[in-house]
Amino acid sequence: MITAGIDVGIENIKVVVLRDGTVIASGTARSGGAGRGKAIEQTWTDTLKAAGISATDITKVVATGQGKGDVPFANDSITEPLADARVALFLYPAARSVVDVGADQIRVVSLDEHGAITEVVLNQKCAAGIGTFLRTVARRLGYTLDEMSRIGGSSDNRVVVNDACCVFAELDAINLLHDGVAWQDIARAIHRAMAVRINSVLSDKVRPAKDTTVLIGGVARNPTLIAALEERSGINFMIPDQPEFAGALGAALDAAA
Amino acid sequence: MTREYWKWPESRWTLNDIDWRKANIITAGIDIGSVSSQAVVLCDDKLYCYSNNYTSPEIGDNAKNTLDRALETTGLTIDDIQYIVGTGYGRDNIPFANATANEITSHAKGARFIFGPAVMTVVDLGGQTAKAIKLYERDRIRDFTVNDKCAVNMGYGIEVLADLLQVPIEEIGERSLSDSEDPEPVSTTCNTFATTETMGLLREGMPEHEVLASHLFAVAWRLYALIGRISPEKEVAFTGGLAKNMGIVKRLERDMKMETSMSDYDPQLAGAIGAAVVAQEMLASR
Amino acid sequence: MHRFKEVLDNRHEYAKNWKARTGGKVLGYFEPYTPEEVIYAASALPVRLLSRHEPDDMTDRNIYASCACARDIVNQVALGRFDYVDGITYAEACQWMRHAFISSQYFQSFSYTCDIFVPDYVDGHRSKDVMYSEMKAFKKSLEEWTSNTITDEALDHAIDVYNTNRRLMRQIYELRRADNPIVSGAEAMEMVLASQVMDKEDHNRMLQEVLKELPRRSHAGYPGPRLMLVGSPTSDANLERLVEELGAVVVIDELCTGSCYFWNEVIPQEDRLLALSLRYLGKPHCALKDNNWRRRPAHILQLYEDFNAQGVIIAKQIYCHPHGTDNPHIWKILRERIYPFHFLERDTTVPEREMKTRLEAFINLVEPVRVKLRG
Amino acid sequence: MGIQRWEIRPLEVWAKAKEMRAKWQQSIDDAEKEHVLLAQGNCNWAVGFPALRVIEDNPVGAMMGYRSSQFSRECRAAGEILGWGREICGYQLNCWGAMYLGYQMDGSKFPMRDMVVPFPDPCDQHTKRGQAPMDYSNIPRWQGDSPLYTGPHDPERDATMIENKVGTTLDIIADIERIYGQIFDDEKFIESINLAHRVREYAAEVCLSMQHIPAPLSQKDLYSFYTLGGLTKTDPEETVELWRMLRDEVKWRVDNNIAAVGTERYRWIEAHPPPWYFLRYYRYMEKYGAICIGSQYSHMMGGPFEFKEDGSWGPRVPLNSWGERPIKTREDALRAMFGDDARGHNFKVDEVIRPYAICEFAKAYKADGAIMPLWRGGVGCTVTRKEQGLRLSEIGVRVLHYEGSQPGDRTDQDETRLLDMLDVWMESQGLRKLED
Ligand SMILES: Nc1ncnc2c1ncn2[C@@H]1O[C@H](COP(=O)(O)OP(=O)(O)O)[C@@H](O)[C@H]1O
Ligand SMILES: Nc1ncnc2c1ncn2[C@@H]1O[C@H](COP(=O)(O)OP(=O)(O)O)[C@@H](O)[C@H]1O
Ligand code: SF4
Ligand code: SF4
Ligand code: SF4
Repeated sequence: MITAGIDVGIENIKVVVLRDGTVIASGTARSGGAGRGKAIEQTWTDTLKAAGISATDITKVVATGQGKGDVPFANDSITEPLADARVALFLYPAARSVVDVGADQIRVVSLDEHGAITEVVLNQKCAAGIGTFLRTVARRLGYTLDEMSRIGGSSDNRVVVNDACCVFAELDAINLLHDGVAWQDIARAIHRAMAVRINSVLSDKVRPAKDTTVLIGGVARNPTLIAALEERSGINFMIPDQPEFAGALGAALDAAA
Repeated sequence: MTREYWKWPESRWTLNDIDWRKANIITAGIDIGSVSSQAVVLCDDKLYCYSNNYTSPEIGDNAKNTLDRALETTGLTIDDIQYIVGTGYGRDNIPFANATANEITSHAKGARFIFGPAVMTVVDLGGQTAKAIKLYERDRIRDFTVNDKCAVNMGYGIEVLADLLQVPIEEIGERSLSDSEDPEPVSTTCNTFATTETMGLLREGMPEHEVLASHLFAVAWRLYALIGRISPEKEVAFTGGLAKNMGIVKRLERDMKMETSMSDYDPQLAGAIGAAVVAQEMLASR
Repeated sequence: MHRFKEVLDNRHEYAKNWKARTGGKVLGYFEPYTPEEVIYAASALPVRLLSRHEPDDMTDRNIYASCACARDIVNQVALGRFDYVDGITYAEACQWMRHAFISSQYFQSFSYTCDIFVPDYVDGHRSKDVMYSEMKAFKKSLEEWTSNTITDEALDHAIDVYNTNRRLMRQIYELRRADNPIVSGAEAMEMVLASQVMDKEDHNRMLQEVLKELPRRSHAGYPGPRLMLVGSPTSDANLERLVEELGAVVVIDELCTGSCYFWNEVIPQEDRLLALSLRYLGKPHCALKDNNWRRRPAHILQLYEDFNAQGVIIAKQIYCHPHGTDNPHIWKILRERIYPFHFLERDTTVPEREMKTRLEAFINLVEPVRVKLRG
Repeated sequence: MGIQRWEIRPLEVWAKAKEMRAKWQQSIDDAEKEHVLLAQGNCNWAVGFPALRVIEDNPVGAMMGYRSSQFSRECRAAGEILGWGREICGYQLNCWGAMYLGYQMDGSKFPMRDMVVPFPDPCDQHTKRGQAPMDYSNIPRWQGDSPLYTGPHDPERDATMIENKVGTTLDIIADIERIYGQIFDDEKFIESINLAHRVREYAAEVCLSMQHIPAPLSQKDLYSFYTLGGLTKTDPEETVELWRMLRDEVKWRVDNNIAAVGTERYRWIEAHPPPWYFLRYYRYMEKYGAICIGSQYSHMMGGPFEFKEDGSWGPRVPLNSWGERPIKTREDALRAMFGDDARGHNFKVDEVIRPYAICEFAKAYKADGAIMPLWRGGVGCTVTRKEQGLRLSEIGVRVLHYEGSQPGDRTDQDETRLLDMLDVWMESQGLRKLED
């Protein structure tokens, strides 16, 4: 059976095509604004082409993500925590929590021993936009995300920026920049501040367990952030290879269920 | 390479009508902002050349590069400039500046240069902050106010929005104005909230121009409450890069009944021009 | 002089040493309406729980939209910084502090907690009855907790120590009225803050020494325009320091962690608890308790004039509602007299450049020096 | 598996409620023309004065936020310009913003207050509420206290606190008599207290009936009647009658399993008033078969509730029960009134100092979940809200927090996000929409 999952995030669209539990193709594109409908269409056809199949081969398409309503060809849609839970349990059957850090949102989904969801925590507004912030700050410093993450990781300076929210962190970062503080130190400070913010969402209601927590979402591609978050939270995350596709995979799994 | 919607055009310009060699007083002003940097040269009382570009993270070289760009093709060198004053966030990082001026002062002076001496209320709409300044007796400052922490991220926030919505930043203002009535504004206090909310509206199926209207309407409200604190005159001079965003300025005119001063100059230059004016004053007082 | 800052910076160590030295109990308190003399008379050390900013990812689960002042205290408790504090007490004032009082108990277990109701209308002729009844209840519960009887002699001693402290602090503040004050705003603030986390007898001794040394201090040059600081409480002198670095001097403050803390003394009378009730009700009004008969605006103006200030900085914590509500009136009275003021919001960190620009512009506004020449 | 469906039926007593509401509106309009003194505040004893009308800025502010976001925004800006912060209660921002502007929502002149008699409340914003009109137009103000404390019961403290309130109020009444030359009518006041008590008894029964599955009413209904509960000022007898009728009808609905939401399969509670401008979210939840069965706040109209020794949930017998002690004098009436508010027994006290008390409420009403606002403006609305959430999740009640500015201020309310969160929350509990 072939199924597909499509995750329409605020920043990125992700498509995963699944045949009997194996991913046969995936694709992604910027989700943008009013042009999103077209971008979804495009990513979809591109991914199908890469998989070498046509739409009629697919048994079921399930959409998820904040823009799940914008996928006209989806047979069904599920909310994000369901997709998170599906993929986590598929990849790591022992998983008890899933943390999804995307462009805008942070979600913490707790699971019981049967895989049922026992709690979902969404970020407070002041913790919104962390992914986007990291991306735009990298751009501002003249780096790609990968570079910024690497550079931040190479610093051992202890300068700090405000950890209340992205805006405050940014203000402090500009301040430091003009004070002549080295970029890598600023990059590191930013990652650490964001880790504090994310950890604050993890601390809400139910704290994820040390060894059974899955981390997904685009930000899970950022090693320096992960290191800072692991240090701060004391959690050893299980992180899949392509964490940004996890939501889409979850949806595809749901379609196959 | 996909298009970079958030990027506004950098620029440089020279007034070819005059010969700087004949000028008596040549001063320069350099405004190193959180987002953008400008360098201008004044020959006597004329704006001779300028450059306007992104503030580079290479802070050490940024000021020099900005000035060099302004001087490109003019034949003018840094040694020909009699006095250089720096202003803006990074004013302390201009090794060759003779002095620095506070941003509030330089924007006030710059606005008077750009919009004429009748200007009594100046509002600088910058990358991070907005500053409203009330003047008296030529260019003395009577009162000023700056937006507080949770209301910052002005121009830069719009860059992020342009990026997320994939709309060219110069067009955001125009596109938001296609309807005469605005929808409910998004959060008028915090930019992070506003951005999330804006993306939500778009996702709900609201047409793009309405979404933009909703966002800029909120920014305008935020500004309205800020500007009100200094009891502004009816006529207000807007400076800074965000003054080029018609979606904000037009709303302040249309909905908040402010009259905006007009000029052919690029309002983004006001800080640098103000600094160059300060340089002139310093020369004169020596 | 620097010793005050040392104690302030190492306040936890100070309290721990105090405990080791005396074997007494430490009672943390949240609001300046707490009748410290009673605690002192019970041989416990009253310590004001002051905030200090550290990266905070613990408090979001308990608190929402609180000022950093209250939130940081909870964070400090969560981080175990107050592990030496045996009990906590909250004397009704700001609700965010009450929240901190409640949430702190979630993170640390205390052998004693007590809240004391303080009337909202502090000046009414019936207010003292409630305050008095609360004092009695507080005294009783303290006696139970510490197993010390609070005798009249002990109360007299405590009142004496506290009054002495108040008098000495007033002397320090008086020095700032001089044209060229020998005590800077930052230093004075650190003294008051230190007094709130120390045994007052120690503090008195330190103050007496400083008062002896001070006349020998050499006057620096012209200190710049004289400013007043009004607004939400804080636990550091960073703002004062920044202002003073920029070439102005803070000559007086109206902060509940500053001058308002020690401004009035206990006027002794036979019934000690009544004397104390009246002292606390008679404190300079905080923004929250300034009801019915407004005393705060007049107090601010009085200080402004007494200390010959030239401008006011109003610094409010983000989410500080008592000041958020009181500000319009304070702005109004300052405007009526054309006293220049600048309003700013602060939280845990101050982006220095941003703040510098504003403060510098304000200082220029108060006293136009135009542009500063370099070198 | 099919969904259980209950019979639904409109409330019959609605007609009467509507009629009364119209009359009330009329009386307000008429009052404008009469020459009465206008007091900012909220006090039950005001009925004793022949020409004194109290207006609380709560409903005024709420109404503005609800009716015109544009006007409310203008008000807010007017306040901000004068120095108000965003942390201020939105009701105040709206109401006093209009005062600064000088006009009301409909363009008419803003009715300036003649005095301030604030409603003492643990919320600091309530306390500071009288500040704005007082500072603005130099009018007298009588601030009372709202004493509370935690810890063991101390009868002496309680007594002093109640006496303080009674005494202060007696002083205020005397002051008003002296200053404005009006004579306080004790009989009328005493009667109103007695009637209020009867309303409260009926209301308590109505609230208790919400424990029934299916719930006979929804939170929205409760709110509609809630406002009519305080109307004893206009036509006391009629109000009592209305509540009797409501009580009877609700009883009948319970006996016959008539539901407010036919598909009820999920019961949730809330905390504090909802965003008045976004009541749509109740309807939205009903699509999931989820019904809001009230909050400690809306059930306040039935007085303070508590678990009894036998494990049942019921209204607390007031300290100075009206039944036990006949009310003969002004003082008796005040004591009866304030005895009720004594520590640990009213909803506000629970909110402010006993965050775990909401668990008792949730248990009594068999709640599956709780949706709770977190407001940025107005401390009293948000204080301990997160603590309550933690306590509820400890006992297995699922909690959803959403953020906004304040019930009367939509500035920071992200409606799309709220609806999204509702979907996420419901689906994560295994529920899907029944209709769309
Ligand atoms: N290669 C990368 N290195 C570091 N961070 C990355 C990388 N790729 C994506 N990210 C982060 O992931 C974010 C996007 O996350 P995603 O889950 O795709 O968002 P959404 O689903 O909300 O659109 C980006 O904003 C960026 O911060
Ligand atoms: N051509 C343009 N059209 C619209 N907006 C612009 C344009 N140029 C600049 N901006 C806006 O102005 C902002 C920069 O403002 P500026 O005053 O230069 O900042 P600062 O001086 O604080 O660094 C940009 O973030 C952008 O939003
Ligand atoms: S600026 Fe930051 S702290 Fe302020 S409201 Fe926005 S996100 Fe929160
Ligand atoms: S008075 Fe202000 S600063 Fe102090 S606790 Fe209350 S809100 Fe915070
Ligand atoms: S409880 Fe909320 S709505 Fe009521 S006064 Fe306080 S802040 Fe305002």
